[in-house]
Amino acid sequence: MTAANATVSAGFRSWLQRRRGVLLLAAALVLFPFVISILIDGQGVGAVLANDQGNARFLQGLAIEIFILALYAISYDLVLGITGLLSFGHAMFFAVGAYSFGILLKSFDIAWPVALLIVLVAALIQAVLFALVLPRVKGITFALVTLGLASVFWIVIQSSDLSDWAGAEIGLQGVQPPVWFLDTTNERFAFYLVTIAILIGVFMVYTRIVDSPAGKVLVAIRDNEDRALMLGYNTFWFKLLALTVASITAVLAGALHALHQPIVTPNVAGLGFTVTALLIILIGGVGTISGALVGAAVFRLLQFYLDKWFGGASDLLIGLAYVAIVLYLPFGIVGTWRAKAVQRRKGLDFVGSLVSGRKR
Amino acid sequence: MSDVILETHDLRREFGALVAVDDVNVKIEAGTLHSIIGPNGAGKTTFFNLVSGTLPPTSGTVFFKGEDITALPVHRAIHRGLGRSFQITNIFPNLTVLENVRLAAQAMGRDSFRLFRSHGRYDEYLRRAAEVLEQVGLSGQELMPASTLPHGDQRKLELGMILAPDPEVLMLDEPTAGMAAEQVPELMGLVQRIQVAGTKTVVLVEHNMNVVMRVSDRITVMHQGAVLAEGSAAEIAADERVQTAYLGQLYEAPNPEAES
Amino acid sequence: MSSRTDGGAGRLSQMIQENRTRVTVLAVLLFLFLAAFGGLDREDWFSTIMQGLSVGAITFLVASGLSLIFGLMDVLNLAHGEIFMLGAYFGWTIYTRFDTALDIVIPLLLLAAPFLLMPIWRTMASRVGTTAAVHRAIGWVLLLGGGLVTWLSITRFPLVIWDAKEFAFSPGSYSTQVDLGVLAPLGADSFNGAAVVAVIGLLFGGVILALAVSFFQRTPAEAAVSPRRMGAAAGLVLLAIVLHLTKGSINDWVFGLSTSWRFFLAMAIAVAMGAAVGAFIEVLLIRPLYDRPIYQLMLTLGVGFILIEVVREVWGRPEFTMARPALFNGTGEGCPGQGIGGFFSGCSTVDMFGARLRVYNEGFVFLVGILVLIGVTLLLKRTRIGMIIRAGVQDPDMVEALGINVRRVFTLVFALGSSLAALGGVLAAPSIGLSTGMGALFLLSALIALAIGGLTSFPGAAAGAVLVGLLQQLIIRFGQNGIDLPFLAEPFKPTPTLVPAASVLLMVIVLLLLPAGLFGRSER
Amino acid sequence: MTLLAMRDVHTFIGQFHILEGVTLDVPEGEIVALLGRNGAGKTTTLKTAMGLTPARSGTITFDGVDISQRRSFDIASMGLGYVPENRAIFADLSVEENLRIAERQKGDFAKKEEFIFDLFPDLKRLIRLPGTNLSGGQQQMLAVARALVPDNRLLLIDEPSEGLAPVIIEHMMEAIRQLSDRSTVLLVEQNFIVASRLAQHYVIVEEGRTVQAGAMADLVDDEEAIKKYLGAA
Repeated sequence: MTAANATVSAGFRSWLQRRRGVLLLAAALVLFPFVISILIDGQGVGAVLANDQGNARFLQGLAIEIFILALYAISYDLVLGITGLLSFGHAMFFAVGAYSFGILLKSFDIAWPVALLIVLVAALIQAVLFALVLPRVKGITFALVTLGLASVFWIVIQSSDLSDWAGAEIGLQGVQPPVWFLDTTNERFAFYLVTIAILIGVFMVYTRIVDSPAGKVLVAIRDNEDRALMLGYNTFWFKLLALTVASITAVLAGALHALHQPIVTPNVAGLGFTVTALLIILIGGVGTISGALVGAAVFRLLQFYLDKWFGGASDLLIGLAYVAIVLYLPFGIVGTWRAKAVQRRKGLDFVGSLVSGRKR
Repeated sequence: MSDVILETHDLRREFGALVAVDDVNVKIEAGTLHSIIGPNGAGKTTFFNLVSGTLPPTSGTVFFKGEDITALPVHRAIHRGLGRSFQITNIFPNLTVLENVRLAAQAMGRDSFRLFRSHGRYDEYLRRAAEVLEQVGLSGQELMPASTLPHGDQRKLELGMILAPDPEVLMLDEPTAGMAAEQVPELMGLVQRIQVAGTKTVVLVEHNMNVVMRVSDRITVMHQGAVLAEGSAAEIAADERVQTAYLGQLYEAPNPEAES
Repeated sequence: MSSRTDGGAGRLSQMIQENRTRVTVLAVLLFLFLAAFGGLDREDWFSTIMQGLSVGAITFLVASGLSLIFGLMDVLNLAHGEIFMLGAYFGWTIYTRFDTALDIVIPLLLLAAPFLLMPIWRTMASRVGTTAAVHRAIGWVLLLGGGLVTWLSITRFPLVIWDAKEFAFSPGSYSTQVDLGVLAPLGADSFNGAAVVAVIGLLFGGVILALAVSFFQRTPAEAAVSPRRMGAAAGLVLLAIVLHLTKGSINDWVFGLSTSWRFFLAMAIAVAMGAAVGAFIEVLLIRPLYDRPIYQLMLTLGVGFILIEVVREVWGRPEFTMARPALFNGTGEGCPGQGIGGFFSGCSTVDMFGARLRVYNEGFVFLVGILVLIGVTLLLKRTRIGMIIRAGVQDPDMVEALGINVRRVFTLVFALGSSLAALGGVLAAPSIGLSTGMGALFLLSALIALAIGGLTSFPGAAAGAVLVGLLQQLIIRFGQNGIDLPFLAEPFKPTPTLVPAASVLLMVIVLLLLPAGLFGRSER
Repeated sequence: MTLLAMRDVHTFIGQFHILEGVTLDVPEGEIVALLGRNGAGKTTTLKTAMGLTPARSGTITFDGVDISQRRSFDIASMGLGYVPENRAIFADLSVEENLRIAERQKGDFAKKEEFIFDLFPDLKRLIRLPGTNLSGGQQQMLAVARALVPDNRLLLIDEPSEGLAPVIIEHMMEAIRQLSDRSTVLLVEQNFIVASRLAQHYVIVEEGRTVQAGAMADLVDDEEAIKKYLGAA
């Protein structure tokens, strides 16, 4: 064994060490359908692979929805939570992905990698579009302008002029899966694995970005933009960077959404869907990145069960929960957990000092 | 006589009817500690904002190392080696002390757009930040959130943030504002050391004459937007107009023009 | 200095100098509008302008409240569109189903009465001296208990209400009945034992809820209950009981009125209820967040969604219409009316300059818009409260330091703005119908109008609203006529769905050129 | 008798700890000058007394009543008038409206009109002009006049001489001297000469703490303290 090999394996081992939590989570998610299949459905491992009906298949579907929402919310957290840009047009990022990918597959019969490439170019263009207004307007006016831009998209997508492609008010339907591992109907487990892989990959990339030199500048912009400018950072480029990364992520989430859902409704472009992202990161904790994952799970499950129990009133209850969170839990689950973690550590240290009798 | 590093030509700024800076011409020589003093409301901070590019002038030009930087965006001026502080403490309150300075150091490098490696791997910035914190006397408090520091230490931190990118000219706007009297000599000593140690130029704005008299190579006195006098500390101390501007505002001839 | 002595001409030229971009943008806009109208026939452009002004008037009613609120307290109330929507639904209910409205008001009065006696409950709560956590826990328990009692009592209360799920009793069918002139009261229950239980239960529920709220407030009560408050609380209860006892005859009387009178009644009550909802939202939800502005914005967003869901729960999902009052709905002999006098002929339409105008839309709505503009302007310029508002827009802290309770002024302005939005809702309902999406639509228009006019400028809101209204109607008109574009064989006809998109684009362009809007003051 | 008393007052603005223990007494009927360097916390002290930046700890009593937790408007209606550093003239309001808005009871302005216009004859001439058209000196006069409209027992005046021409400063000093016959004054002043000629007492704050207080006559002779805390002398 050579020295180089040894360092590579050591580096890999330390990488495993640092990423333990995420990797364990990924493993648990992969095993999850099998556990459900065996314990609840009373079916075997094969049932999952064979895409049989049952709780396992259904919960995989729900989980995929959560993963897609998490991807979407994590991108919003980068814009709002990390960089501090109040954008009310984030739904457009998602909807552009869903609609363009779906339309390209359905109406233009393009090979899916090419379609994906085109969608990514669209993501770049819209990020630049949002960024173009940045040097001129800040704060609430930026929120208004982004809301305006997204509303234009929302209106255009519903226009009857485009109904052949986008399906007007009803939405886009009839997108066929281009390849077997993107087929949520017949190969759900494969699709499930794909979404897990994408989500975990994106999550790791995001945690790296937040920790990178560029990420640190983004946080600085949120904290005090004028000061960041006075340090010599051209903050425009950093905001453009954040918007671009977020746009690419949201577009990916949208493309997955187009594959997973039978219909892409115009709602995903509306203000309501931006509020969904806002709600998710509020639940999870603004600016925490991992909060988006937690928030998406809590949000979708809450929505699912409230809908099941209360039917039509569920939206009302979600709205009330949203208002309560804004009022009483401003740091969200992960944010509050981290704040308390400091207290817990202090508490533990204190107890430790009592036990050891050492003066601190 | 050494080279002029920073120079203004008929620099002027009006706010409505008020002329805050009135055709100011100042030459600052490289390697000196040049103070700009004047009573409150004399236009010192506005002058500072004009030079550093945070405020566009109504007319006039600013030259830095012989180049016209009047229209240069703020962040560019800093990359050319012009650092400045603010009269009101201006830091990243939620970030740690170390991170505040590290960000300042990172701004000068070429790694700020790197996305996929931890910032901790770029240890030259960390090292520089530690060095600067040592210099301004804040080592040991690296991991405190900046907002929890006492006021005096926050001013030191700000000084550290200007020092970190190693600028040629440091523009300090009342660095001692609000500091306890016994802390002032310490900070001024620090400022002086910075200037003597390297080849740095320091431009200092103060409304307190005593602070600058001892340390300055050259002093410009501003009064009601215009330059009242310029010279060495001794010359300024002997200047009668300066004495009246500072102490005898009340006994000066009435000047209704300045009021409207 | 010199401009002051030069006099008018000098100052004007200086003003133009200082606002070069602003003047240029205004001139270009004016030119574009003139060019667009130039491309229309005479009767077309006149009716388009009038329709634009009508839409502009409604937009203005929403935008003016938004601008007052944002100007004074820096809260961009994204729930404002939903208050507009509520106004429409309130108005419809009073207009079409007054018996139901009356029935709902009675329990609300009973619930509200104990809240007037807040100091008593707060003293009681502060007597319970435990830790904050226990206090909060008691609060939650009381809240749940009070909610339960209230719910049980309300369901016992003999409400005369529609059934959104059953066609014959749905809001939609009642609307049709009003159109045909056959709607009659559903026949209220007489005063019976169940109602007595319900009245007492509601009062009790109100007391528990008020007590619950006081457990969440940590500061002790500073003042005792004034006799006036006692009187007001007793008055509310008495009013509720009297209303309940006499509601049969009140209903008969109201249903005997002409639809016009009922419409004015609906306007008045909807405005009052809009004000109440606004004040309620401000005190309960906005006030705790004044030091967290971004969260305020998010909160109003949430409140808007809640209001939509509430409306869906109460009035059902499908859209329905509101009949135009008789005064503006005449047909037959002598109709359509001619010229200006035609507006008073009682016809539904009028011919003017060769164009056919609707008396309600292009006459009445526009008139109310003008009256509100004048009224609010007078309020701002001539009254003490207006003076305080204008001062508060600039520096609320200083106003407070002069000894004026700015928070009360905030609440008042929030209520005022909400009542204007509610008025807009009632006015809009007969021409555009009722739907849960109407709020979002007009909020968007109002936001655009505000952004164009300058977020905090009241005249700017008016100007922006008119611009948006004109632009939208112009595009609709061109959508009908088609535009001959070069390189296109057929004339281009923008679809109606693209109309709001055009105004959004106008906003984006104006904001990019003038971040502070046309009339806003840019920060230095 | 002490009209306003602050004891170990701590104030935070956002996350910044601005006042770290201010203690001062303002005797009724006199002028007290609050001195210190730029950024030492003088303005925040006035704002805290006024309830605009509420104290986080410590007590503030006015006429024996604890006002530390009261809202600003409440404090003002007890008889405190505030003249802020930036003057805070309402630009959209005319001079007359700027005065009338300070009325606590109807007719306050009518009662004081003569006194105010005697002090500041300029304002009478400008009564219809919008506040934005006033010069700096006129704005300062208006700001002081505004605090005189209701019957205030204590006036908090922040930097009345800042940015004014000498002749106007003279005028302003004379006005403050005259109005101090009617009410007590707590004055923040950078210009030591102005402060020393107006006030009977002084309080020096530094880094948000009271460091020295006493009779102005003693401070004028105490060159060391002046040099140490106030700089230029």
